[in-house]
Amino acid sequence: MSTRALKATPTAWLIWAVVVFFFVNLAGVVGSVLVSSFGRRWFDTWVPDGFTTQWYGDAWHEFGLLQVISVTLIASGLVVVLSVLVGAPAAYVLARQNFPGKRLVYLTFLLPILMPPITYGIPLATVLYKFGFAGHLSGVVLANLVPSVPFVILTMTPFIEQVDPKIESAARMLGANTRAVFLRILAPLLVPGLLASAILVLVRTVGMFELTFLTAGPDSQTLVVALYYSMSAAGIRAQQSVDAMAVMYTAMMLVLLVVALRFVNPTQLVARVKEEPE
Amino acid sequence: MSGFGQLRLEGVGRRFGTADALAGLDLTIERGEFIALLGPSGCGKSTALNCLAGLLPLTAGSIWQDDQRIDTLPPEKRGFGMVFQNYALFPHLTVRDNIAFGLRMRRLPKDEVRRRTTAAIEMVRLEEHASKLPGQLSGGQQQRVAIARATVLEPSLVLMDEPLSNLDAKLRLEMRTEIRRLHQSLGLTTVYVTHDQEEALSMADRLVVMREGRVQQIGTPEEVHTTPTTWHVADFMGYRNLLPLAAQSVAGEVVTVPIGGTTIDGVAQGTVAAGEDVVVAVRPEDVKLGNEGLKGLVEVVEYQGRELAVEVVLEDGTRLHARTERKVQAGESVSVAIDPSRLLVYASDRPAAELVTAGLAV
Amino acid sequence: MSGFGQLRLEGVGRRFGTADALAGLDLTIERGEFIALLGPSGCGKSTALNCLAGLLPLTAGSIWQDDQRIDTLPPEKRGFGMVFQNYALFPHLTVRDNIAFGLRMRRLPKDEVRRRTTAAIEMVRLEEHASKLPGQLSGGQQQRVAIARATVLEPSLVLMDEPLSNLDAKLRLEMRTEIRRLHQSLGLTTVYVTHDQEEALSMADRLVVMREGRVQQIGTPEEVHTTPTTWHVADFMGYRNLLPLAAQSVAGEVVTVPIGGTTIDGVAQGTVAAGEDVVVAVRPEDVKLGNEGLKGLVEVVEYQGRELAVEVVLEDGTRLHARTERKVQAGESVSVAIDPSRLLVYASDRPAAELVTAGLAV
Amino acid sequence: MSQTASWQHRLAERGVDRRLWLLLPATVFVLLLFIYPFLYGLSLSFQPLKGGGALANYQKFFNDAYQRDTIATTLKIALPAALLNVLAAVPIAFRMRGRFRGKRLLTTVLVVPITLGTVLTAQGLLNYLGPTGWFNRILMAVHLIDDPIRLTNNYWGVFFSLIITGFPFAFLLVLSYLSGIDPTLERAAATLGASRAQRFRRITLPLLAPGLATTFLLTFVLAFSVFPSAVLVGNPAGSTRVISLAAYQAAYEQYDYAYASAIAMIMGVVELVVVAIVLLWRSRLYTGSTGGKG
Amino acid sequence: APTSPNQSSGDSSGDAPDKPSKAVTLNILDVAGNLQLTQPMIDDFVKQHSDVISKVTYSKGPAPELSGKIKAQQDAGRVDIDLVLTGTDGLAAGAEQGLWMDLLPKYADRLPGMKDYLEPAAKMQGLAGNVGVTVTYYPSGPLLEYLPAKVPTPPKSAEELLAFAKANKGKVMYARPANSGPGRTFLMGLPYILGDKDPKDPVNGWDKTWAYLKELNQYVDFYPSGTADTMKALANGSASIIASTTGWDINPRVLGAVPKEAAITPLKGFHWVTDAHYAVVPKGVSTDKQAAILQLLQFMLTPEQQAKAYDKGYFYPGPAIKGVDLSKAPQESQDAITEFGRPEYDKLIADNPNEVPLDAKALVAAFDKWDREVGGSKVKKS
Ligand SMILES: Nc1ncnc2c1ncn2[C@@H]1O[C@H](COP(=O)(O)OP(=O)(O)OP(=O)(O)O)[C@@H](O)[C@H]1O
Ligand SMILES: Nc1ncnc2c1ncn2[C@@H]1O[C@H](COP(=O)(O)OP(=O)(O)OP(=O)(O)O)[C@@H](O)[C@H]1O
Ligand SMILES: [Mg+2]
Ligand SMILES: [Mg+2]
Repeated sequence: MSTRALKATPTAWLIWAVVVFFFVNLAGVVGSVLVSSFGRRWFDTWVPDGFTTQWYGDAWHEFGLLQVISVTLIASGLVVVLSVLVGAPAAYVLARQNFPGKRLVYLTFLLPILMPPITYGIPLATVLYKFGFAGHLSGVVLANLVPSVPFVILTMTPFIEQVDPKIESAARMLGANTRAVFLRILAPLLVPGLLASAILVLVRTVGMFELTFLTAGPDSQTLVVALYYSMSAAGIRAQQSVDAMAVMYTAMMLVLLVVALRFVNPTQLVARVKEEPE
Repeated sequence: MSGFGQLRLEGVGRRFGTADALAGLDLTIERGEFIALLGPSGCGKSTALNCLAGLLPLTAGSIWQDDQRIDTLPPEKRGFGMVFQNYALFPHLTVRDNIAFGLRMRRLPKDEVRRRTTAAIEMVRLEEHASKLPGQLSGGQQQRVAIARATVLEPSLVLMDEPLSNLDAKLRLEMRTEIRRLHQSLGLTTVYVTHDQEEALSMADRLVVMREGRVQQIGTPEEVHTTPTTWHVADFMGYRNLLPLAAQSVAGEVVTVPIGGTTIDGVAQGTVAAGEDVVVAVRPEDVKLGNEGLKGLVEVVEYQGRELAVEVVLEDGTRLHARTERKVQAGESVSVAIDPSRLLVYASDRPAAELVTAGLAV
Repeated sequence: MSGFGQLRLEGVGRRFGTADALAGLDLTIERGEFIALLGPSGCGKSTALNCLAGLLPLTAGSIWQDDQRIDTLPPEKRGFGMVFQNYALFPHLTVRDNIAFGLRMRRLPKDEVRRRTTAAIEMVRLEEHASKLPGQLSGGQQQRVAIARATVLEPSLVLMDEPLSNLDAKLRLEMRTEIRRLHQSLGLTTVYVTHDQEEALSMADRLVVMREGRVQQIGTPEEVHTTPTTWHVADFMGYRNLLPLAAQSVAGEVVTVPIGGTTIDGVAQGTVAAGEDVVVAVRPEDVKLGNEGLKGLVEVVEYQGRELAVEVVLEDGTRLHARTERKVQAGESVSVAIDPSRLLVYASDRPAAELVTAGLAV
Repeated sequence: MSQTASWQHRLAERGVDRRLWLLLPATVFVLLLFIYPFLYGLSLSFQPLKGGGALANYQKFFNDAYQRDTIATTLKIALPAALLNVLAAVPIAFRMRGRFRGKRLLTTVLVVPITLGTVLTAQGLLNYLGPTGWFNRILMAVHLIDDPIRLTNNYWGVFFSLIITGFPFAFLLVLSYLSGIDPTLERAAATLGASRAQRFRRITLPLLAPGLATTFLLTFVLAFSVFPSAVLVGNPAGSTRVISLAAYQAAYEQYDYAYASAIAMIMGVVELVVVAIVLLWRSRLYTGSTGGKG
Repeated sequence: APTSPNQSSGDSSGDAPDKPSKAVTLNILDVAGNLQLTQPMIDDFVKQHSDVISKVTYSKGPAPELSGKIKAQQDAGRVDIDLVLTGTDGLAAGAEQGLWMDLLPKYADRLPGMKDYLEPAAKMQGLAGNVGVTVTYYPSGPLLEYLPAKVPTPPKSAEELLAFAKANKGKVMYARPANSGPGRTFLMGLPYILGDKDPKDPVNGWDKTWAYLKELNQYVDFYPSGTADTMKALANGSASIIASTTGWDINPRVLGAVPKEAAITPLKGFHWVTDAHYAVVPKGVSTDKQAAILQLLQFMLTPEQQAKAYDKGYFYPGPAIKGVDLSKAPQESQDAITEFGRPEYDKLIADNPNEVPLDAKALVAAFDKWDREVGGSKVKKS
């Protein structure tokens, strides 16, 4: 069997050319930041004058990044898991069933995504402070769940629609309760979807500045708060140190992503199930 | 929930939009019975099975297991097994895991799961394919996985939706025997949907013949086979010769009808009055080619293994399907005879003209 | 690409991983032929069809259409029609649109598309369901859509993978006739996969019997039915009685074998030598219950409509399947007779012990 | 008994059964943590800081061309960006089906930009596309241009950043949706004479469409609320003065939360209009099993 | 619900005792980059007075969202930020919403250091009303920064700057004032340089300034969204002259973001538009913590501690009180300033008048007007 990528039509060439162009420029974008973050000083030249890791060290100490990164990882991990746990069942119902009031429910789940945090961030933080959640990790997690749960619902719905309901019926007939149907049947079939929406939520959570800032306590700051601070706080900061922070942020996300993709490849599953003969 | 005395369906119905896929189904299933649901494509067999399984909520009626109402229970609480018409195998699990799934759900010990799974795989002859995924199986292999998956649990009630439709004759016979054996040895109760009358006749204790969502006849294989209650059932049960005629005279059960320029006698099924429109039903096997009887010409001959399927056109243009071991040829002129006791006469429920367009032979 | 003289498959093979699903298939299909592929579940029928359609790339051999090599062409360039075993209906299109799909692809005028689609819908009796989606159809209805979708195009070659497996007997008979009619009136060439020998026998001009990916026999229905070339084919063709025996003496074509304490004669298929292990094949229909012949006891009786399927145990323990119209009962002692010309004797390709475990009757 | 039964039957016909309980956690969650704060924000928007009737904030917004124009500005950025992201993702994802060597690597690499985050993207764009960045340097080195071209601190800077951050999302989602479609269907279409393009248009695309709609929505929503990049790589006073910037300024520069809420509400409503159109379209599509998963 | 270990405990009303009943933990939030200057002072205090403050947790965040966070906490009755270090913007935002506790004049006697403010720092303290305590101060700008190699004769007046811009299109650059200290200092400084009617009234009193900026705008390509971008543009040569301040002049050169050779020049007739950082205490902080904070603040206002505010020229000079010589600063700090500092600053600071910046409302109005009329006009142009 020949590999498909080689059997290229003109459109294929065009598409691959666009992809390559995209990547070359992307590499430029990322590379320039990376290089700059290690640059001692970089003026009007192709590469910096000298190289140093000083910016990383500075940022690391200034923000106590060890703590910040671990908080970020824990918080975003929790948000991902919880939002999938809460969101997926709801997505399931919305995908499978027509019931009176479905549109209203759908709208309710859409709103948190549509509404900028400005509208609800402060009152939300107030509520969370009132019940003693804010100021800790739990507050950060709960606040971030507000846009995340709907995100999971929205992304998962089409995936669930794709799964033949007969498969579920079969599982039920074999004595699987709802939980088992989810865990043993739907989850494996939905791996690509779960992964996609989990990554989506992860990225949003790690990058969600506003809600996190409003609900975080001194020991529950996340990386993005530090990053935004370094970028926009009054005062002077070398460009390179912001670059270094951004690189660390990206590196962390990258590790998470690569770990995620190590375990599941978004397209592997169905390809395994239904072989594409070409 | 395993083991019950009887299962009662009372006026069970299921509606899709405005169309009744199933209506007013009353049926009592005794423990240990083997019931076959039979009927033309789209008549509601799968719907009935799905309602029984709890996969389709009823839109009318109720289902009782002894004194307990079960139509409100979710499928996994009913403890029934089911073989789906399109198999519905778990695409991400191997054959072995598909079959073991139900056992695992019951949290049986690992050893037992392995043992019973292996036995089931052997039963359906898939030893070599045990670690394939369903997408890598042939149609018949998939169907066998579905059978093994449902029966390995030895559920109190097994529902099977055309479980053998993709198997070849030999394997089908074997699987039939296997299913009956399981049914008997495990004391299962089985509801079996099939489109194959022979299968239904040979396997079931009782048949339920359906048409357009409604039950037409319930009875033992012999009853249904020899005395269908309506001509629709007769039609379905292989009475390929259905003739819209008018009863000439009625004497007790014996009805005389005109055909091929002469008259023949038949047995009235239900009340038939002289002069009324009737539908006459007879099987091709009961139309004997011989030297006396109705005269006609052989028109179509089809080789069917041991026998020939023959179409004979009588002098008045009536076509009769017959089967014979005699090597006749198209164009030959023959005589056909019909045993009066095998000629069933039904009061017609529609004007003759309509019946003709409905495809009844003339 | 429509219309061709002949289609040649030369050594066509398809391998999945290390297993050959199809190997060395040589077959020449003449224009206008109706070929049936027959064989047990998993023998490679669908694989062969998919290779022919261009849906599975070959791993060996080539396919020629007259002088053009076509196994490298993509399916849409071959212009063949196909009915898939699992239907493969487009879930987002209504019945009507599914059927019209191919016509639209050919950019036929709207009117013609409508006309032909409507005709096809009528042919498969789905008028009432024309605007349903496939998910709302019963199994048999889906199958009929698949048939209509493939045949409405009147392609030069139609490939059908068990197209009638989900239909009831009556409808199946009608659809058979319909398919043959289409085949003939449109001058199509048809390759038809079925597991149903009767279907194959009654529809096809030639049968291709397969086993484990390889062709066993190619011949007319009559050839295959009356003189299977191997006992495997015999097995598949309904010779339910397969007995591993030893040839006692051979005289020309006549072979004498010991059975039930005495001996009977049969016809050698291929070369058989005295003293060798043989497999003896006979159909249940050819085992006649009468008053003379081999003595035995009726053990199992199965009602099968007009006839009974009976299992008779001879005095030496040999089991014979028979069919009879006589109302025998289990436990009755009977005699059975076998016409020597219907008793086929094959040289055995395996030791007797193995055959016994392979499930042959003893 | 029969009363409850017929009741249940009626419910069954309309699709109400116990599965609806699965909605509960999410619903409760959203009601508790979102609806109340949201209503608070909504009511705040009707309580203008400087008085003048409940709708004063809204009037203020719509009477001020400088503010009002932000809607158009935002749509002008968000719609093309979201559309491009989705449209570009489809052919690439389509090419990525099936098996070939290096597929996994390519997928991973295509998805990697997700991790970049707004800040790195912005910094990178400024560095790379800036007047003395590599991009301009290369173009000048090969004498394609004489003076650096401006690609940052304007519309294009924001647009590029939306592509970089949005495309991987779109790609990942589209690829996953695509993987759920049974390839047999395409094969069936092929035997019916459909060419590659026709199979794509008539079979794959319609089955993919609900997923595309969702993907578009998500990328659109992300693009519509673009904020940091509008400031960092855009021209926040001018061509990239997006509506969220207006809301931000009201809230955090002028400390007029009521006005900010009002702007944010307007923002939500505009989004909702787009979303409703897309959803309406989606609801007319076929959204059922696509065969790929059983 | 979990309870916070950092949550303010005890009563927040009533008078603060002299000393907390037991050592407290302080949560300090910095939204102005002030910790760079003051964290050593605070750490020093904790070291010396662990009976008052046992531990400090620092967090940093951007200023704008600050008031939202405090407001949320106060609405919920759980304030867990005890001390905020902020610039004028955060200070004003919180003051307007009444988030800050009045420290003055109630506790003035506990903060004797405040009497020693430099005169301009004292003026800056005036902006803080009763709520904030000035902790660091610098005269800021406006200054122009350039590379002598590229600009041998820098403009000395507003007119010359305009002429230079005209002659070198796109080479004069200042960041969007709302996002940039030097940008806003330039904006606020112009009315003095141009002799506008009312330098404190951007809407009605800045006719010349707006006209000037609009004219200058014709020769400006774009306004970056942060000072860092202008520094970078200067460094890589895409800009020749940018707006700057004392701190933004020295510190980036220390950090290597701008070549060491870069020079500065004021425009003729300029007034310093000063800047300062403040410490404020949100309402709701317990009296114990108030007591600790007061002690801490007084500690920070001593000359030894204030000397640390020289830093590396970050907020040059930095100290808010009189008589704090560079020689008292840590050695590192002295070295950096000796190398990168400018002797002419002493004279410039001594010779030019000081002005407090616009108050929050006027500043917002100025930003708004700038956005609409100067920055925003770019849309129509391109
Ligand atoms: N979801 C649905 N929406 C609308 N109609 C439906 C739906 N499901 C089934 N039907 C219709 O209900 C009728 C009964 O369907 P059912 O599947 O029970 O038939 P069946 O007897 O099993 O037929 P077959 O032997 O062909 O499988 C059919 O006409 C079918 O078209
Ligand atoms: N993708 C695959 N990977 C591995 N094995 C496969 C694959 N597809 C088919 N096979 C195997 O190839 C053999 C032939 O399959 P095929 O589908 O051709 O059988 P078939 O004759 O059509 O059977 P049936 O009558 O049951 O449909 C089977 O044993 C099957 O398990
Ligand atoms: Mg069915
Ligand atoms: Mg097959």
